Amino acid sequence: MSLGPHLLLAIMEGTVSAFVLAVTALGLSLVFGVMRIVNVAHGEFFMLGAVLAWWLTSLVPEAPFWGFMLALAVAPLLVGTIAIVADRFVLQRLNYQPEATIVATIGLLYILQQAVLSIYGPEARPVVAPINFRIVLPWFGYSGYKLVVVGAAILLLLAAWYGVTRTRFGLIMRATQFDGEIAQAFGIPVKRVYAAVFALGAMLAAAAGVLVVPLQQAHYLMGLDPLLLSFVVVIIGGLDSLKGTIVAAFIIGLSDGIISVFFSPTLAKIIATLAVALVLVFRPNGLFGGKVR
Amino acid sequence: MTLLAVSNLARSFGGIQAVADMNFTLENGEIRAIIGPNGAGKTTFVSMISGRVEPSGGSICFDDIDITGLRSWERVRQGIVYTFQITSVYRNLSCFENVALAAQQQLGRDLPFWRHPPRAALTVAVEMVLEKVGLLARKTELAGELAYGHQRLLEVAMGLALQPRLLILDEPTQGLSESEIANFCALVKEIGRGATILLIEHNMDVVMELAHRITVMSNGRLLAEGTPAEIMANIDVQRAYLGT
Amino acid sequence: MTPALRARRILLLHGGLALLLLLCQFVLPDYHHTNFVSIMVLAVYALGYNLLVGYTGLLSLGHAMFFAAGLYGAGMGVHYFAWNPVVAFIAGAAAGLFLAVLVGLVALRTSGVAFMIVTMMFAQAAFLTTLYFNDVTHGDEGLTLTQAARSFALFGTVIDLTNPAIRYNLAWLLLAGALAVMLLVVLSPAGRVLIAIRENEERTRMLGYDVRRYKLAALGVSGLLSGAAGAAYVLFFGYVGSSFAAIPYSIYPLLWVLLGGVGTVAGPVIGTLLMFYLIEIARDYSSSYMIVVGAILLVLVLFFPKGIIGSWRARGQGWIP
Amino acid sequence: MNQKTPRSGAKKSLITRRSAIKTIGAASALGLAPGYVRYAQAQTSEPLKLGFQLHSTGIGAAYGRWYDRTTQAAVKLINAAGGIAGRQVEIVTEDDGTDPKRGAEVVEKFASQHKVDLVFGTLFSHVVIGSAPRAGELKMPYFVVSEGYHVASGALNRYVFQPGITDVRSQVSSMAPWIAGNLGKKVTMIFPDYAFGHDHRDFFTAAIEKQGGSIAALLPIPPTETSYTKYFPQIPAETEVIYHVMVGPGVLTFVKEMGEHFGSQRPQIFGFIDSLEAVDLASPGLEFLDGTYFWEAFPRYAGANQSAEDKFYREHVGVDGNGASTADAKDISTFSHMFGCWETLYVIKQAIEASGYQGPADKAKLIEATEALTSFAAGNEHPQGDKLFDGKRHQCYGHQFISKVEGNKLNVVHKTSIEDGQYENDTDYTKQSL
Repeated sequence: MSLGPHLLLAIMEGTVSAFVLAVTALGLSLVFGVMRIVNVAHGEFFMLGAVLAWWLTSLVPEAPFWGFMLALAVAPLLVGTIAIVADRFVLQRLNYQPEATIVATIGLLYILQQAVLSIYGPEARPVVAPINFRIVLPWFGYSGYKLVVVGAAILLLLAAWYGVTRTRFGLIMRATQFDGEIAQAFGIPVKRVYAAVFALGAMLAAAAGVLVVPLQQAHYLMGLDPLLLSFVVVIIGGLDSLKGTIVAAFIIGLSDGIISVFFSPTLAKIIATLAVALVLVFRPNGLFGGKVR
Repeated sequence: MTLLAVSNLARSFGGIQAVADMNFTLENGEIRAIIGPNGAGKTTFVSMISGRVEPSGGSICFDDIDITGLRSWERVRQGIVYTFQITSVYRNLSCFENVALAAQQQLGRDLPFWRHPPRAALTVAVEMVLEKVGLLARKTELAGELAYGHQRLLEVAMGLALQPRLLILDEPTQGLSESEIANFCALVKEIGRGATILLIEHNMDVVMELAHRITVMSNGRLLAEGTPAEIMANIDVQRAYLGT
Repeated sequence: MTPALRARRILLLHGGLALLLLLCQFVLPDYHHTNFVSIMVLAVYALGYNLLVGYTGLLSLGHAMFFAAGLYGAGMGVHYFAWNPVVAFIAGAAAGLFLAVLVGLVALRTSGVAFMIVTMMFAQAAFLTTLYFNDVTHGDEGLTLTQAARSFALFGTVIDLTNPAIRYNLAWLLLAGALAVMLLVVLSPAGRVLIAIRENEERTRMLGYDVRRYKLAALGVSGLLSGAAGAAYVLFFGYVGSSFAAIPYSIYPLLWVLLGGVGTVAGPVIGTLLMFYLIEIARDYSSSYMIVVGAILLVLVLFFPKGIIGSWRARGQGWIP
Repeated sequence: MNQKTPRSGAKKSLITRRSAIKTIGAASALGLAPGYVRYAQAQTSEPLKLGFQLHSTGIGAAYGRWYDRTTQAAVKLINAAGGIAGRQVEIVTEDDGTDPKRGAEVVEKFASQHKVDLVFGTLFSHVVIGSAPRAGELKMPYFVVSEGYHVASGALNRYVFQPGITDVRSQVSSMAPWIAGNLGKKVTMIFPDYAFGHDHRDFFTAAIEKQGGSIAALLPIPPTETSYTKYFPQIPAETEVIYHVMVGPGVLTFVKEMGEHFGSQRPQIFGFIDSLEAVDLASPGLEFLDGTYFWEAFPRYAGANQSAEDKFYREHVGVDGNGASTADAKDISTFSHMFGCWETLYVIKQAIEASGYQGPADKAKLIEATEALTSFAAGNEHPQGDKLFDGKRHQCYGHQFISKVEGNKLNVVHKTSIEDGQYENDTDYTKQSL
């Protein structure tokens, strides 16, 4: 394939993964931004979304479209509930102490993953796309559902942006993010805000998992990759910058496709991982983040 | 003889000028107090001297050597010792261990970093300092379990064990009772015989009792400097404190 | 308590633990005999990890790279250059030290959560590197060392690392040595400084200590012990593959250390032993036995943050190092 | 403590022992196999314990489930027919988590805790390679069902055998003549960027060049990849055949995305069924595969001219004519690999009976007897077909199949000869000491 179409495809692919990544990483970024904790189990919420989508669509095998809509509505709610339980019984008890929370969420990661293994099994199972068509370009064909994913991700991101900047909850959230103690003094129920933010972050990951499952299969080990990529995005984008997160998702998503055109993909991953570590060391606020508060 | 000479020292945080254009000298053997309203930049200023905060401009000379580029721990080795405004002892370690950490540093200063001073010398040094501040009887107690006044004394003991040439005390009497303050003043005077002392203090009685000279800061700048009597008479100082 | 009494008690506790492990070889059934070799080697890894997290206060999530450096350093030396196992062991330990210092020079600019993530990223890069250089590492398939390559002559006697008794006693020697190193470090003035860094880094810096250098030294020794454990592992068991460099092998030492007691010398040994058998028992009940790892992590961090030895120390046994 | 057997194992052996008494009686009445009669007096009533190293968890779990079913079916048959050398067979299963470290521990556990007579069943190469040194040290016969080239390459040791499934080098080499003759000579290979994929890369490249073909491009895919579309543009336009072999949870995505990319304007496509083991060909998105070709070791769909042994095998394992579980048509087997367990058990039976093996002291005899085997005839014991066995390499060689996807089914279009898969190497395990 000549370079033009090749790049076009790389950009299309990059765009799709960028949007999925943006939704997933936004969850991680919100949780970090407001609660100052790193949720290592974030990828498992993504995986739970995908696995629950499989289960929910299998309840209505005769109507895949409605099954999928059901999954899109219900799976994030279920995952959000799990997150609230985890917040109440684990994170709150730890007083959100950053390092203890990382250890606890590692524990959570294993518990969720292994619970899925014992209930759902080790197989990778497919889910039918709700809308399935193939776009034919002169040089290659493309999955129509991927465009649906982009559309849905845009809606989710807009909703999240509106929620954070334009609603009362968003205002409360930002106040809590700015300073938890002061927010408490002003009568903001910080604990409940934290629970809600943690659930919201998990729901975003789960929604991304549901959207992706017709492209990938639901599998109990699928959480690791989105977790690492979300870390990368959040670090590059700045640890508490929503805008940075989205910009970084695009950089990572697009460059991933384009770099692997020129380099061995494994080498590209090594370089990218090291680069991210160096960014965190030398530009701890990300490439686009603001100054230290 | 001048021990410390600061010229044009400045520091800003995110557009706010915490310290601007400070010129300042300190004579050997002097006890100097820095006073000023809250937010005057006193702590930022001494933090730059101790190396905890990097200046955005200006230079610091200690004993005729430019130390602007030295890091905080290197300055400690030069003899600039800082005691914290908020008590900062090792709460989970005993008094002895707290002071030993300081004494061990002082005694082993010239050894390579994996070698350490002999244990006996260390014990002697630690007990001498604890004796001086009156904590020898409590040497096995955990620092975190001491009364607040004792913690402040321990803090000073750690500074002393480093055998400072310049000891910076950041609001040392805050939170102490009247009788504790009196003891403390006696201790500082005693230390002042062997070291130069730079003191940030709000309690004017303490300042008047201890300081040879007083520097007044306001809005990150030097407002006035002089003997206690001169400062008391200075109209600018009164305005700064009362507000205009 | 006088220093002499404390010293005696410390010797009694740790010497007793070591002696117990030494004597176990005469009563353990074969299967557990070999398990104990594995446990003692992994305990050395845990000890190395604990020096960093327990005594310096730096939580690493990437120690698998140092363990793997030891595995590959020794394993590839034997496999490709037919090194004497003693040389290979030293090379493996040195590889752990070298990588730790290299990583430390960059990663120690951060602390806390950032340090955790930076080390995790470095370890992930190291894992991918073992896959990328497939032609020499054989990636996930890994390399095996022949039985012949794993024996050597020392003062005229042939030492065969595949012989169970020799292997057990060498593993014990390594663990006893690592325990001694840990006690020496922890009870030395340098150890006092490391603890001071863990307790209050800024205060320690303001006492005139070059904190970065101490941290780097701690990370170096930690890498050295981890590398030595990796080297011993490959020499004793004859296999190295990229799975040893993967994320779980960074999580395990955290688990062992948390269970036994963060910042205690004996804790990691106890933690490794218990965790090994907890997983072993869990396997008999469910194929999702790794859930035990998650559950124990949660329980430890929520209800039992001091771990076994740490909780004992907190009950008036302050002499325990 | 040593004699502890797993709970399920103890229960199982009770049942089998009871049924064994019946069969032993019947067998001696008929004066069955001469080997049996010869050892009938000498042998103890102790069952023969086989350690089954199983991928119950980890990435190999989907294969593991079917390896287990196949093994249980074969053992049931063997026991019903009088066991091995008159002794009932008891299977002791241990999960290795598809992890090489655990694999070695499991071998250890078999040897010293369960005191098994031999170990068999491992599939994933890294587990085999991780476990083999331990097996060698313990002098534990280790029969793997992995299709990796590690046995025949000489990398392992004298105690490791692979007598039930052809190695990947032979499989790959035997594909080249047909591909070059029927699909095209310019091949682009898509393979996972780790050892398993590299075996395909190296051996197929050599084999296709021998046929006068050439490699147009090599596309290694990193093992952590979840999306593949971005790699497809790297397939050169002059490519006549795409050769793909992927494993792991991402395979379905891979095939789907390839379909979306090419649509109907595609080159010829040839894949290894490894990509779709345990996957339903009627899964959404796989329509695109219609008209493409696959290597199969053992045809998943029983064709019109199904052999009697194929029928027998399916019946006992519980697999229908479409390669799915008879209990659940959506539960697809790993048909091209799992037969290896069945056949390996019968090879073990043959070797034990030929060696006069009575207990662990006779392990050397067992190894030598296995090395002395030369061929296996097709039949109920070897339903996949006849095979040659190379005692020096410890490896068997059988026929391979090429099938075309037509209407969500695989129809065999070609069966290779054993000679197609021959290659040269100088491995000789018999030179190693025992």
